[in-house]
Amino acid sequence: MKFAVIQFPGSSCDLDLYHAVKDVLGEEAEYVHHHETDLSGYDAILLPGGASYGDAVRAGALARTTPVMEAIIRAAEEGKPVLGVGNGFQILTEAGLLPGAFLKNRDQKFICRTVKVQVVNNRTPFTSEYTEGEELNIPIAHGEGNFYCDEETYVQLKENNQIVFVYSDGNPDGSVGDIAGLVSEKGNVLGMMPHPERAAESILGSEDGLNVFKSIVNEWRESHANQA
Amino acid sequence: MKKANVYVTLRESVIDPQGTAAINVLHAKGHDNVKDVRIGKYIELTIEDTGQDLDTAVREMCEKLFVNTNVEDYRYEVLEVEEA
Amino acid sequence: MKKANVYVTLRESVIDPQGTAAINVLHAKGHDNVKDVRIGKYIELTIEDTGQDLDTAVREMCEKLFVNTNVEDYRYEVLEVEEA
Amino acid sequence: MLTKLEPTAEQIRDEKIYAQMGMTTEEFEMAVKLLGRLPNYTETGLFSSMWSEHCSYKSSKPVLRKFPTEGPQVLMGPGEGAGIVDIGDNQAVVFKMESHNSPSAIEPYEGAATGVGGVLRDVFSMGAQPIAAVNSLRFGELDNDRDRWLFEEAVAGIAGYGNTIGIPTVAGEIQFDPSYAGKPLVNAMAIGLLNHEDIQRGLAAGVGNTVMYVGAKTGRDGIHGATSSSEEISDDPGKERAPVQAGDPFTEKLLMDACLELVKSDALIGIQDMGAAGLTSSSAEMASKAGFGIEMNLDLVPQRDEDMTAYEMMLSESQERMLIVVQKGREQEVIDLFAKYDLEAVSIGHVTDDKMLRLLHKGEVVAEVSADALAEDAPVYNKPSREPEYFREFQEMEQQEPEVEDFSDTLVSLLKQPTIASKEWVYSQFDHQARTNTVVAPGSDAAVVRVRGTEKGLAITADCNSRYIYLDPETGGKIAVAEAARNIVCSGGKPLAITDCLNFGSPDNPEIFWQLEKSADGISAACLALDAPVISGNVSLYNERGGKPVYPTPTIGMVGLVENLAHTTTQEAKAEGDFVYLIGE
Ligand SMILES: Nc1ncnc2c1ncn2[C@@H]1O[C@H](COP(=O)(O)OP(=O)(O)O)[C@@H](O)[C@H]1O
Repeated sequence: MKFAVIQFPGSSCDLDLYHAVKDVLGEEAEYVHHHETDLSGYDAILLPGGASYGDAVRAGALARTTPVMEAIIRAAEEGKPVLGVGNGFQILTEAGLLPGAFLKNRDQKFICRTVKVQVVNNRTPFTSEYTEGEELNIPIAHGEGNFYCDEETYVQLKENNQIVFVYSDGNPDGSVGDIAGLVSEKGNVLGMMPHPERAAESILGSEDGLNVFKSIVNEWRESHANQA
Repeated sequence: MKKANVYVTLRESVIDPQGTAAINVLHAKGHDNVKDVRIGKYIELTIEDTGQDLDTAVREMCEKLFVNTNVEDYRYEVLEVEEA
Repeated sequence: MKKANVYVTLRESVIDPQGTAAINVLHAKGHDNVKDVRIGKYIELTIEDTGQDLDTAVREMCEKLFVNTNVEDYRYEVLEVEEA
Repeated sequence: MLTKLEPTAEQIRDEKIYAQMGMTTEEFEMAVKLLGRLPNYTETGLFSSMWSEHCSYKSSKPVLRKFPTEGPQVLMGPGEGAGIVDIGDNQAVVFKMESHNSPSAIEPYEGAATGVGGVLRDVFSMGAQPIAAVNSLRFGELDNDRDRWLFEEAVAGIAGYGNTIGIPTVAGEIQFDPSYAGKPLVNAMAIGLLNHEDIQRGLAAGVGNTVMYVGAKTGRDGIHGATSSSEEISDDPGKERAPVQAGDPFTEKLLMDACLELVKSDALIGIQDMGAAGLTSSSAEMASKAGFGIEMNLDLVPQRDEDMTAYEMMLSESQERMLIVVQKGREQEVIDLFAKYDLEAVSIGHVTDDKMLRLLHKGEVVAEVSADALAEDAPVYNKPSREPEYFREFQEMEQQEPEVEDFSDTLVSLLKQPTIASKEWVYSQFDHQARTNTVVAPGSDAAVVRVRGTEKGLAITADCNSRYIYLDPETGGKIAVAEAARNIVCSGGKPLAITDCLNFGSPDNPEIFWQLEKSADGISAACLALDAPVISGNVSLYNERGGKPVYPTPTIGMVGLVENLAHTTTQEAKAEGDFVYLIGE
């Protein structure tokens, strides 16, 4: 299975995602420059964290204007798994692939620490390796991670089971409904603020994030085995 | 040269975390009569005047870039700038 | 009720990394006639009218909280708000 | 258009205009002699900035000579942007500590942020990928708004820069003491990794090769920063100040990635950061070190502000800029490389064989000075030194047993001291896990960062207890190095080398100069004993306000090698029933 790790100007967690997929899982991964307009050669698309364009204007606001975005939208329409972590999540909402928007953290400060995250929905291509209700230790590192959506959208997200991860031991940043990660209506686009790639090796403190990537790989294998 | 000033504000319905933090500090400093603080953006664009319709251009820049219309509103004004 | 609108801008001499990033994107999107972008803050304060001197209060709030006078300038206006 | 008239060479001499730029009359006369004529305004600016304490180390050189700088592990000692130490397997670690005290006293957010940005450039200009950042901070007690503001903003500035560029801040230290009230110390350290063949130097060699400018545009910010950081902090609000230099971590991220691609190209001859004294120091030093000259046309320098003079361009300290020298004829390759990162590389001059720094502006030669005169021939002062009265008194005091009535009360009140209390409020604002190599994060002793693809790790710490230094600089200096080494060892590492930042008051005060000398003696002795030579560092003098100096604060940044990450240990108690031992005397 071949992953594309998108490099927006200023992205910095591209390296982390690349190594989680390539070194830890042993899958194929390639960096893809933001000028690229064709992603047809990849089976899954990863949008990294960091601060694209230095978070100018709003986190993710400028990255959504890059040429690669069209290709990402196409890949999402084709049903390919698209995962955005941290700034990647912010870019997905800015591009309209996921609902809502991000505000500055409730306490106005950047937060970097490991938090408890609960798996609310394990019937997505990103969470099938988890059990429902499982509690994970995954680091967050963000200054604009305060997820906002209006009441109506929130009710819809709940009804459609789009909320995939919630913060389960205190809300670090003020996010509506303690939301830490959510999927698109079709379920193949996931955005999450906690960084699963930073919790992919025990030497770094936790392996709880690895199943996000394993789920993607296993789902892909299964669906391709069926086709074959 | 023309100038466009853009004012971006968070929608009324959205709680403004920056404004809330600021109001707490102001009250602690004795500015008790401040009832609300909303923090938005003020963007100044200097645009070469090529005679084209600036309204369309400014609106496009706002909606594509400067404003997240899910949570923000904006207004703008276009001004003539005296050449130096 | 009164309202104070505060406009905070980066000093001319200070680089504006946000404006620089934005202008590059605007040029890439064909808005070539945009010559400069400066991104500042727009703050709306709602203040109970107790008849006191609002100028002093607003200026103090700006210099103590909203504005970093090392790198930013500001101006403001105080408006009367119709009671609902 | 009106242009401000610059003073003539005669006016500069007669009206002592050089003194406003921080030069003494003796220094000015030395410059006249070296030049063989009176310097014009731009040339006076070049001399004054290159001969400032910050750039020339004119007062501290005799002290720095005390440091042991060699060892089989040292690949490059002091002199370049950062020092380099071998860690085996063809890899090396690069590190350096820098002070940004005086900008941080005025504008703590940008001061601290640009401190981080500057020391990162020192590291990646050596060809190394930065892998971690560290800081060492000193503030007054947090009992007043001003010091609280300085503290909170400096922390936010470090976070703002480090988090945005994506280099993890993995360790640091903070001390609060009244001696730092209104005059904080902000020291930033960066650590990088490279393969031996990628080591770069700041050399402008090969006649005809092209001098290129890359990165952010030059503005009027920070003009004369090098000189003013060699002066006491002024309380005079009316004193004219150059615009504050602000950081742009996004541009630096692009610049870093582009430079790290460039170092793989054999078109590159030399590269140097435009740090203090910007274009002046980078061009004069690159030419002088290589034994060549440089001619630059300032009209070609990318400019942010209109109508900048040669003087302003040469002395600007705008951030996120690099000067590079590339093989003649290969400029386009370099331009294309930077374009991939949305950056412009511009040819602004070439290497000459006459060892002169020659500047052209608007069709005229506006400066022509020997590069060596600027970079090498600054005066060196052997400042008088005197053992302070207070020291003699302290030495005669009896050792006292502190009387403790209630141990738990004392413990609680100790833990409440900001200097001793947990620093989580600070380090939780720093992204300490970016690049996913942080094996031991802040909160333990030294941080440990994995060397990807190997079993090795680097242990990193910064330490200095300035009260000890004040009480007894020589012993205190030893203690600072020993504490750093203990932190490294506790985390499973073996000390490799140190970097340091010597933060002191005015060296013109013989008692302060004595503190500087003695602490350097102590540091040297400990470095020799531990086989951890000094490979880089920085000096920050004149940390005074109203005539009151800070405590002598020679911060030590140490890096150690963890041969096998399985040997890494952390501070926490691991299991009930484990034994507690006290080791040592
Ligand atoms: N400014 C800072 N930035 C990052 N980490 C810090 C900072 N200050 C302290 N720390 C971290 O907090 C922990 C405790 O620091 P300190 O109180 O200095 O401990 P010690 O006395 O054991 O050296 C260390 O891991 C240190 O790296």
